Formats: sequence, structure tokens, C-alpha cells
Amino acid sequence: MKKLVKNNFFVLILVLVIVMAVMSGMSDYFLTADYLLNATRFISETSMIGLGMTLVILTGGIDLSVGSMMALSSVCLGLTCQAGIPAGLAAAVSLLVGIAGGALNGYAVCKMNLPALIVTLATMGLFRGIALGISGGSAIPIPKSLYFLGQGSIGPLPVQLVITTTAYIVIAFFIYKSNFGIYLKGIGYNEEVAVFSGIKVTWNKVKAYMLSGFFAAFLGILFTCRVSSAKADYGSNYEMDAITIAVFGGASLAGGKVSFAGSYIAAVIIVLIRLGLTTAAIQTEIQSVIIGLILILAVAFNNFVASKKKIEI
Amino acid sequence: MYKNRKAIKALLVFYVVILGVMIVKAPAFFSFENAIDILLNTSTTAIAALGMLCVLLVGDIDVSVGAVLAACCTMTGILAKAQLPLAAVIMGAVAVGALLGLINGVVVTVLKLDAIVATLGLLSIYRGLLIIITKGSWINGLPENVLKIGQGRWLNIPIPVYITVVVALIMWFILNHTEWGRNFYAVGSNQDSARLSGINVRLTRIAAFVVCGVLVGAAAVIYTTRFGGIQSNTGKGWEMTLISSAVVGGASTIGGEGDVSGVFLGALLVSALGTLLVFFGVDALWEQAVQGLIIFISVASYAVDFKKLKLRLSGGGEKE
Amino acid sequence: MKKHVKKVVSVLTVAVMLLSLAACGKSDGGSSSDNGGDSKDKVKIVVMPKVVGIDYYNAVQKGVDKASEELSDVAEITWQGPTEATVDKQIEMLETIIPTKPDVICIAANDPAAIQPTLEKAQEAGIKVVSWDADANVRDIFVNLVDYTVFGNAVIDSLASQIGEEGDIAIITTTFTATNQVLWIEAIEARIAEKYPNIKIVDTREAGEDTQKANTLASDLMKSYPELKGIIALGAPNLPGAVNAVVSAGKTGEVIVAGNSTPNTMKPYLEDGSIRDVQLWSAPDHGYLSVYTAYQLATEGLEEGKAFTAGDMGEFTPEKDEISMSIGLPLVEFTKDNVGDYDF
Amino acid sequence: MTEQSFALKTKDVYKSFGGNHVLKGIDFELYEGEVQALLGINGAGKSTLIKIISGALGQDRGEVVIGGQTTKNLTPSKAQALGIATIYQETSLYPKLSVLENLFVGKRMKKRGLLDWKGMEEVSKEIFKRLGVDINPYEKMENLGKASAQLVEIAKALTINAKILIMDEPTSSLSKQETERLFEIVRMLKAEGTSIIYISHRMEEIFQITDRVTVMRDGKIIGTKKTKEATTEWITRSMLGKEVNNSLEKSRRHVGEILLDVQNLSSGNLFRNISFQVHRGEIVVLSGLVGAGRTEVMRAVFGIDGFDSGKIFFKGAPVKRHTWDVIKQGIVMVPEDRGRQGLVKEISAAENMVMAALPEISRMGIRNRDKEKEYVEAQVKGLLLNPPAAGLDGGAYSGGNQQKIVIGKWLNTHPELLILDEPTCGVDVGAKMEIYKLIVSLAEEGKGILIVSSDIEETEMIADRIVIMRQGMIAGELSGEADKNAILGLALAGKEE
Repeated sequence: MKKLVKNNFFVLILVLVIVMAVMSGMSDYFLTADYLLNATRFISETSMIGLGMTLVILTGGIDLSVGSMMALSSVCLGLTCQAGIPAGLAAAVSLLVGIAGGALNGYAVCKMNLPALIVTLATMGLFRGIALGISGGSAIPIPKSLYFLGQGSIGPLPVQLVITTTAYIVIAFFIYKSNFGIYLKGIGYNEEVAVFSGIKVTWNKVKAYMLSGFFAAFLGILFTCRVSSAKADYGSNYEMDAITIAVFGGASLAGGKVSFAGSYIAAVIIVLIRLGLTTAAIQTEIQSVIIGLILILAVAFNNFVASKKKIEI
Repeated sequence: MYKNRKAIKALLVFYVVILGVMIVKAPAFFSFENAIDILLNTSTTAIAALGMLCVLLVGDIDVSVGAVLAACCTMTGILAKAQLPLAAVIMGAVAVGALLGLINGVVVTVLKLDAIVATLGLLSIYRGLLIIITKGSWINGLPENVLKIGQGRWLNIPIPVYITVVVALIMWFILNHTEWGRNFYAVGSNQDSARLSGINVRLTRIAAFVVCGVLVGAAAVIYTTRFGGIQSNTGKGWEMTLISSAVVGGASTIGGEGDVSGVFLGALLVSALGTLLVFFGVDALWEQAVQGLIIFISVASYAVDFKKLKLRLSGGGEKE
Repeated sequence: MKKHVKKVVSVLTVAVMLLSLAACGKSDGGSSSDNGGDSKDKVKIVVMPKVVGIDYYNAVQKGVDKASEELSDVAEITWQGPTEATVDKQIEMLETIIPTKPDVICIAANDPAAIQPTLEKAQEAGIKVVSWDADANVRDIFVNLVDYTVFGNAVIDSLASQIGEEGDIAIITTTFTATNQVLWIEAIEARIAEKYPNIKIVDTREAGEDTQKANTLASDLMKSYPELKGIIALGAPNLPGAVNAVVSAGKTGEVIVAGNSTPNTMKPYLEDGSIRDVQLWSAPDHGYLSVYTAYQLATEGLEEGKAFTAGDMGEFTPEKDEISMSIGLPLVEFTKDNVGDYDF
Repeated sequence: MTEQSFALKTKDVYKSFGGNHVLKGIDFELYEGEVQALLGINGAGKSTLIKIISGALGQDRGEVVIGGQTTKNLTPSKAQALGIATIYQETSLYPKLSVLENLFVGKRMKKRGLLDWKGMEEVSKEIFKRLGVDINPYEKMENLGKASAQLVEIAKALTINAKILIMDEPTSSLSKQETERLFEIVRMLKAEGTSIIYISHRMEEIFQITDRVTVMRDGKIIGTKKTKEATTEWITRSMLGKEVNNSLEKSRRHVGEILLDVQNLSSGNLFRNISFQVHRGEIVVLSGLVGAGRTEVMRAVFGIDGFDSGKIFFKGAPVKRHTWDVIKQGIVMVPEDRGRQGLVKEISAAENMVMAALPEISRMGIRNRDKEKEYVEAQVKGLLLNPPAAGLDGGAYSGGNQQKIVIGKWLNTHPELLILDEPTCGVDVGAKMEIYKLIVSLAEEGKGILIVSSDIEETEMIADRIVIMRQGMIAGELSGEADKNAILGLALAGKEE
């Protein structure tokens, strides 16, 4: 718990409470169970794209291809289902595509020593291009059996919420408890030390990119199942959302420092602001100004707190 | 004055390969008119990519350029519609670019934010404000005197091509022969020692953002006057085009590396890709994928060690 | 302790800024007409375009505003849409609007299939659904622009008559993922197969909604296919780009351009003869009609074959279609003679 | 002496960082045309004083008088204008720029308002000629080695006609020859009237080159003496505040079987035909000049870089290719550059110390915190880490203790052979002895020790056997009793003198 507070978690929770208060003041519908439960579908999706990004940022990299990968996974799911492959297998194919795409990113970044920003900028175009090419651009319906993943509930909780929260807990737990976590942290802060410590730097970094691809693909599946058809234009600009969430949650783009709990709460805050403003009938362009301001202020504030802390030590 | 010859070499090899393929597959590609058209289409990208180069040189990045372009275009349109003289229109557009660049630079350096995060937030703010201010309406029907910039020709070569060449020369001059230009490189290469060498690091970084804004403003004038109309959503996703151009041209995203000739070649490749693919007859559905692949390959080719390759080609295996 | 105080103060500052921004946003946001009265008695209608911040939907909004003013005593109308024309953003917005229980949602769907579950949910919640502009699979009524086939036919007919019903043509579309574009292109292809055996579509490319890209594409296409006789440019920003390319290549009259765009954009080109006619409909009328249809649906209900009065646009009669029923707008062809009559 | 004028004077300078008082009333005086040594263990406040003099930091209280002129709000550029040039210990160069560019950043030459590249090139060639080195001004900085980088750093200070030159460990990566040349330059500059503040941990250099010695401890000046009148004992006592025992026990070690056997190792033009052995319980020092290829050989052995031909055996079995496998076999390496290769400064000492041993401590990739704690505490105690807690971030410890953390990291993997590359570089005198003692005790435990060292005194003191490399090849092998001259002779000329 001490660690969480240190990661600006406290500040994020406070911001969340304030956002909730402001939003419920603006709209009577906001603080209802129905509304919030429904909102968790979007929160879950946004936070899932942030999960992969947080992992990659932990290694000191960045992955701009997540939005495109989400579209590619969606289209793969649609096409394989259309070809008569059973739904479960089709989903597995999509996830494999995600892992393969992540491996490509990871290979180019780690083995060829190219900057992550550039590599994933290129694959961002490549993945979406492939999605467009194989789908022909039109929407592909998916079988009804898959709808549960996107539209169903487990008890009162939407499926996405359960899946994403589980994913966060598993990853955060894993990063905290496993060698992989400290390896990624070491690599993120100082890659050369990691090399000299006998850590399999390339492999661990590639794993982070593969996980990022995996979660992007997973989101592609969940999203496709929610909207019941696959299409190549899903997930545009999601990479920006993902970066926003990770950084807002306390990650440093220089690597080594991230917070999974922070990313999760950041996703909740950002999505609730967006949804709340829509419900309150605030125009989208004003929303974008507000969200931009909040991003800058929040990150500036995080930095401010962090720098204060450094001097105190 | 160290030049990143490697990127330029890789790009030139790339050009030779592409042109070789084109000669076989689509000889119609090689016409004076087409060459001019390609240069014309490159003009806005090349000018603004040089601005992006400055920001990359100091080790920052600006993803708000698309929104800045839209703002500058709008200013161009408004001033032109007000029947102001050409010089005033240009000044206005460039001033808006400079102002937004200044805001970017100040937010990044004073609040000490990652440039990518800060300009991402500002992108969202600029876009929103722009729609609020213009109510999303388009500006049409610009007067003839300003359209001359985008549509006019001199000696059968479009004016924007001249502007691009002049801007490139000026930027080459600034980056290689002035104190400020070299300071961009120094700050991007090692910020701490730049500070110890007495360079005002913050001011230099802000200056890079302002230069970027100014050049985007200049690009906006051409962009607006070529078609005489401005959409409020102009420049969406443009940041990716500019970053690709600069990076394909050998600029480093962590600063200190990159030059004008490389970025110009990069911009040329990135903006000519569409044309290439049309001539090549690539299925339009796959166009985006092929473009992504080509950019990927051109960037990946920097990882190839040319010295080693040469060694291997010329008999190789000496090492054993 | 001191540190915590500082934190709290800063957070509160951010919150206050947020609040004030949101508040000022609300006061001038949208065309919601909250000029007094008990809003509970009013019919609440949400009109959602595919995207906000582009000229075309601004024109539509003018019609919505007009209807909204006329109905201000009996209805509360909100205009809300995403800043990107993608279905996921639209779904997210709808999902957050449904809990506010409006009476009618008017939606220009970015994708008919993807938005289906959301619209079903709205209907279950007792909300009536009107689709407009672009159809959805679930709705009570569709306020069509102009029937896709009618429109596609009009565009190709215009082009065919100018090129003598033969030769190579190319199409510049916005994106391959946009439904209306897909249906228009299908209609054009069908019409060619049926009526114009000597016309051949040599290439179809996407330019997004980007005038420069359309311009580049058009000039590339002309060079790549020297025999090209015509270009169909679909999408309001694309048509001027294509026309401009033909003009600057000095091929006015040799290469004919046809397509859809807004009258203000195309006025100079229509007037100097670079293009003969532009197909569209009256965008403000479309918004106006959609609101009146929604209001009628919420108050007295609509039945097929039974006419209703849509403000000053006169009477419209819903007709049965494969999902429910629909009404349609008349096609408008802008030429240099009538382009001055429209302002959007 | 009294009539000599001051080039620099600080009066009662105080500086503190967030409650931590680093300088407590410094009165420092530098005569014109003298070379003054500034000594003190890490944390004594030397670097802070230098940063204040060169304008990189501002003082809280007190005055800095330069050339008789009291300065106000000194900034780096103002200090430069006043003729102060600083050669920092951590090279402050621009890796992506050319050598020429590096020399002139912040003070570029201009002609009619434009940069005068030709002029700068001429000046740079002149300076390199004066330094007697051959460096291409258009070479990219990152392509130069560390020694050349240090020379560029010195050349950089020469580009402004400095009145006061501050040299912070200028010889730390220079060879003997280069050091000699540097001293010539220092004498030349001195003759020209330049005043020099010289910081070094190498006693021999201090006596060779400086006129006066000032010792700092705990943010105060302990004393200043003429070098001729100062003794090593006085200096070390002043630095540490106590007597140090400089002798090491060599005899108790028992040399066992061969651990490491390198046979005919070659890699490109880095090194050729390298063969040597390290036995159990033996300390072997790989000596030679900087740039002789020693670090490169170590990197190849440790699996960081590949090699072209030759064989490496460990306990009779071939050494594997990847670092992680090499570590498992029982070989570890404490790299030369602590900050960049040895220690992650941003994570805790504890995490640093378990990082390499995780495969052993964890089960199926899941960490065992209790076991980790045991491992860490054993090292904290065994290595006498100061402060004796492992919870702080790695960067918060002093240089010597950082080195202990790195060694602790490796001891946790239970290695049989330790490679230490310049283990006492940048470590102050007191901590140096602790590290030597530690190394000796490890050898006594029966571990093989392979040290790369450029410090001849260190080599003499600690080595059982000395292998000397010169220009990428083995120049010879000497026993631990060999004297300085023999080692130097092999390192410099390839023959014993």
C-alpha cells in the first residue's frame, strides 16, 4: 500500500473522486448503477489498450501500432469466422496474429536496434493496411456465439470488466512477483547494466512487445464482439489514448517507472470524463479541449510531485 | 558538421531500386510533368518536415503539427477573405504558427513534460478550440491574388517548388552556419553539457518549436492557396507523415542527428509513395499496407551495416 | 503534512478549472434550446451526425437548428456527434446517452451492423430510433438522403452524358470502409453493367476526406491512364481536389469530373465551367426533415402510407422498406444557374 | 609568496542541498600561474566547489572573486568569459557531433556573423598538434574511444585561452604516455601564466605536477601545503581524518587448479592470439595501457561481445556464448563503467543485488522475497555496506559503496571466477583499501580473481601474477613480485627494462 501511495495513486484517486462529483453534478444519470456498469465496458476496453502500452513503456519503448493491431485482430476474427472456423479457434488465431505482430515490433526494436517510435510508426501503417487489404474495407459479421464476450455479463458485471481487471491484476501481480518484472524495470532504467547482469535483454523486451500485441489483439476481439462485426477502421488513435493513460497513471516515457494501478485508474478517469461530458450534452470539441488540459495538468502535477520527492530524500 | 551519410546512402539505394522498377513497369512515370507534380505535392510536407527536423534535433517531438496546420490554414483563409495584401496574409499565417509553436515549446520546457505527451494534449486542445472558433465551417472562395502562390507558375515550374527550395536552402544555412542552428544539434546531443557550455537550453528548445510552427505556417499558406479552400479538419494524422519523412531521411528521434538533404529526400519518398503505387498499379485496397511496408523497410535498412555489406560483397570472409 | 496540503490544493485547482470549463461548455454547447419551461414535458430528441466539425454537417445543423427553434416550446433537441467518423466513438456516445432516456435518437450510423446492438438496447429502453443520412439495421424509420441507387445513377448518368457513354473512368472515394461510399460505388457499377457497356472503371482509390490527396490522386490517375475520360470523385472535400487537378493539367473538357460536394465549395468551379453539375441534396432540409420526423414519431406516431407535415417542407409519406419504413429527400443537381440559391 | 596575485579566491562559501550542508565556509585561494591539487574523498565537497567556481551551481553564501573581480550570479557562460575552463570527470561531450563541433560548442568562431568552420578547423588542428595527438576533427565523437574523448575534452579547454583551468581526474582513462604528454601541456600552460586546479586520486601525479596541495574533508578545507613540504601520510591523514594501513596480506592464499583457460583468442583488429590462465585462489592482473584491448578480451570472455577464433575453457569445459550461461558456469564481471554498466541507479540496492541471482533465488520465475532478503542481508553485512541498509536507490550510495553493491550482486550468484574491470576507478582512498581487502579475502576463499587495472601501484600491491597486454596482444607475463619498471616496460615497449 505504501508503494501505491508513492506512485501518485492517492492523487489519482482524489482526481477520480472529484471527477465523479463534478459529473454527477452535471447530470442526474451519472451516479446510477446502470450508467456506471455500462461505462465499465468502455473503461475496460480503454484500460486494456493501456495495459500493453504500460508494459512497453516499462522497458523504455513505445508501441504506436496498438490501434492498428486491434483492427487487424478484429478483421482476422471476422474472416476466420466467415471461413467457417469455430469461434474459439478463430479467436485464438487473432491472438496469435497479435503476438506475431508484437514479435515483429520487438524484433525490429531489439535485434535491429531501431528506435521503437519509428518501428511502431511504420508497423502502425502496415498493420492497418493489411487489415484493410484482407477485409476489403467492409464490415464482416461475426457469429452470435461470440456476442457474449462483448455484450454479456458475468453476474451483474460486464464481461470486459471481468477480463480486463483480471488481466491487470495478473500482469501487475506478475510484474511484482516475478523475475520478468524486475528484469523489465532494470532494462527500462539501464539496459546496459541489464546486459552485464546476464539478463536476456532482447528476449524480455520482445516479450513485452508481444504482450502489447496480445492485449491489442484481445481488445480487438472484445470490441468486435461488442459491436458484432469486424472492420478495418477500428481503434484509430487508440495509441494516443494508451500513451495518455500510461503517462497519466504515472509512467515515465524514459522507461523503468510505471504504475499498473495508476494506469487503470487513469483509464477510469479519462473515460468517465468523456462519457460524463457526453451525457451532459457537452459538445465533443469542448470535450477534447478539456481532456487535453487535464492530460497536461495532470502530468505536470505528477512531475511536480515527483521532483519535490527527489529533493526531500 | 558530421553528416549522417548512412541514412542518405540507404535512401539513395532505395531510390535507385524504386526508379529501376518503375522504368521497367511504368515508363510513363518518367515525364517532366510528373516530376514537377511530385515536387509540387512534396512541397508542403517537405517544408513542414524541416520544421519537425528542428524539434527532433533538440531531442523533442511535436505531434500537434496537424492542428497547427489547420489553425494556420484557417488564418490564411480569414485574412485572404478580408482582402488583405498577400504579405499580410503570409505574415498572419506564419505568426499563428509561431505563436502555437511558442506555446508548445513553453509548455514542454517550463512544465518539464515529455514532448510527446505535452503536444498530444495540446493537439487535442488546438483541434477543439479551432472547431469552436470556426464552428467547423469551411472557408471557400479565396481571392485571386493569394491563389497565385499555390497555383501560379514561373518558367513552367510551380511557385511552391521555388518556395520549397528557398526554405530548404535557408534551413540548410541556419542549421550549418549559424550559432542557433548548431545549438539545436548540441542540445539534442547532450543537454547537460550544452547547459555547461553556456547554451540556454530552454530557449533553444523553445526556438526549435517556434521554427517548426513558422515552417508549418509557411506550408499552410501553400496548402490553402493550392485549392482555395480550407476544411477545419485539415491535417489530421499529418504528424505521422512529417515524423516519417524526417525519420526516413535519417533524423534521430532522440536528438542531435539529421540534416536538410536527408529530410528532403525522406519527404520526397513519403509523399511520392502514393503516386508510385498508382503508377505501379498496386491494388488500392493494399495501398496502405504497401506504404507501411516500404517505410518499414526503408527504416530497417539503416540497421544494415554498409561497411560489412561491402566487405561481404567484395570477396568477404576476410575475418576468418 | 505540508506536502499533502499542497497536493490537495493543486488537485482542487485542477478540479475548479475543469468545472468552470465544463460549465461554460454547457452554456454555449449545442443547439439545445433550454429557454425556460419544464423540460420534462418536452419531447427530447438527440440528433447524431457521423462526425462533427466538418462543413457538410454544419449545413445539416442549420436545418436542425431551424426546426429546433420552431419546435422550441414542445421539444428539446440536442445535436451531438463524435469528432472522428468512426462507429466505435458513435457507439460510446450513444451508450452514454441512452441512460438519459431521450424520446428519440436520430442517428447517421457510421456502420449499420456495428451499431445494431446499441440501437436494440435503445429500443428496449423505450427510445424510438430514427436513422438518417446513413441507414442502420435497427430503426423505426429511415429519413434517407436520396436513395443510394438513385444517387449513384445520377452521378454516372451525368458523367456518361458528358463523355459520350464510352471510355475509361476512375473513381476517387473517401474510404473503402464508409458504407454510403460502398453503396454508391455498387450502384455506379451496376448502372454501368446495365446501361453503359462501353464505359470501364479502370481504378478505384481512396483519398480519405483530403483535398490534397484527391488532387494528387486525380493527377496521378490521368498520367497513369492517359486514355482516361472521366473521374468520379465522391466525398465533399475530394471533388474540388479532382477538379483542380484536371484544370491545372489543362485537361478541362478532355477529362470530365463528376461527383458530390457542397455548393459553396463548388461554386467557383461551376461558374467557370470546369465542372458541369454537382449531385447532392439540400443538407439543411435533411436536418430539418429528420427533426420533424422524429417529433412526429414521438408524439403522434408514424404509419406507412399515412402522410405527415414536416414544417414548411410540406407533406411526406412513409413507405415500407425491408426493415421498417422510410422517407426520402429529392435529389438536387447544382449547376452554375442554381448554385447561388444555396448557402452551405 | 605574499606578493603573488590571486587568480581566484573564494570567501566563506556555503552551499547546502535540502538541509544537507555540503560546503561549510570555504576560503580557497589560487595563485596566478600555479598548479594546485585539490584533494578529498568522495563527498568531501570538491565537485560542488568546482561547480560553483565554474558557474554550474550558485552558492548560498560567500563570494567568488575571479581575477580580482567579485562575481555575481555566475553562470557557465559568464565563467567562461572570465577565462574559466573546466574538464569534467564524466565526459561532457556530444556523442553525435563531430570532434570539431565538440571543441567549439558555446564559443564558436564567427566571421561576418556566420560560423567560420575553416577557422575552427585550423585552430583545432593547431591544438591537436600542440597536444601531439592525431585526431580527425571531422570524426563523429561516438566513434572515438574513451582516451581520445578525454583528449578532446582537454583540447576543448584549450580552445578558449583559459586563465583558470580546472581538471577533474583528467588522467583517469589516459595511458602513461598520454599522461606524460598531458603533464607537458600542463607545465606549458603554467609557464604561460595559466592557473590550474588539479583533482586526482593518484598520489604519484600530485607529487609530479602540482605546486601546492589543498585537502578538503566534510565540506571544509583541512589544510594547504606546498607540495614539496607535503607527505603522503599528511595527505591521506587529512583526507580521511585517520591513519590508513596500506599493507596487504598476500601470503595466506593457496593457489589451486586452473579455472579459466583462454587459448589463442582473436577478434578482428581488437585483439589477437590471447592466451592466459587464472587459477583457483589466485589474483591475476591484466595490465597494460588504456586501449591495449584488455576490456575487449574480458567482454568476449563474459559473452557480451563475440570473437572470431580461439577457445575459452572454464574448469575444463568450453565457456558458453551467452552472458546468462557464462554466469551460470560461475564467471561474473564487474564492469568498468559503474554508472552505465554496473549499477541501476534508480532501483534499490537490494534489487540491484538480486538482479543477477534471480534464476537461483526464484522458483519457476516467481520471486521469493524472503530468500532475497537473506541474500541481500548477507552481502550488506559481508561487504560492510555504508549506510548498512539496502533500501536506498543505488545512486544514493557513494562511489565505493556502489562498487560494493555491484560486487554484492555477483557474490549472490556464487561465482568461482570474478572479473573486475578497473575496480577502484573513481573510488576514494579509504574505500579503495576496503575493496582490495575484499578482493583478497575472496581469493582466500578459493575464488579466481581477474583484474583489469591501469593503476601500477594497485597492480603491484594486489597481483599474484601480472599478464601484460600491448596493442591487442599479450606482451608478457610477470610474477606478483615484479617491479613497476618491468610492468611499464612490457606495457610500453613490449620488453622488460
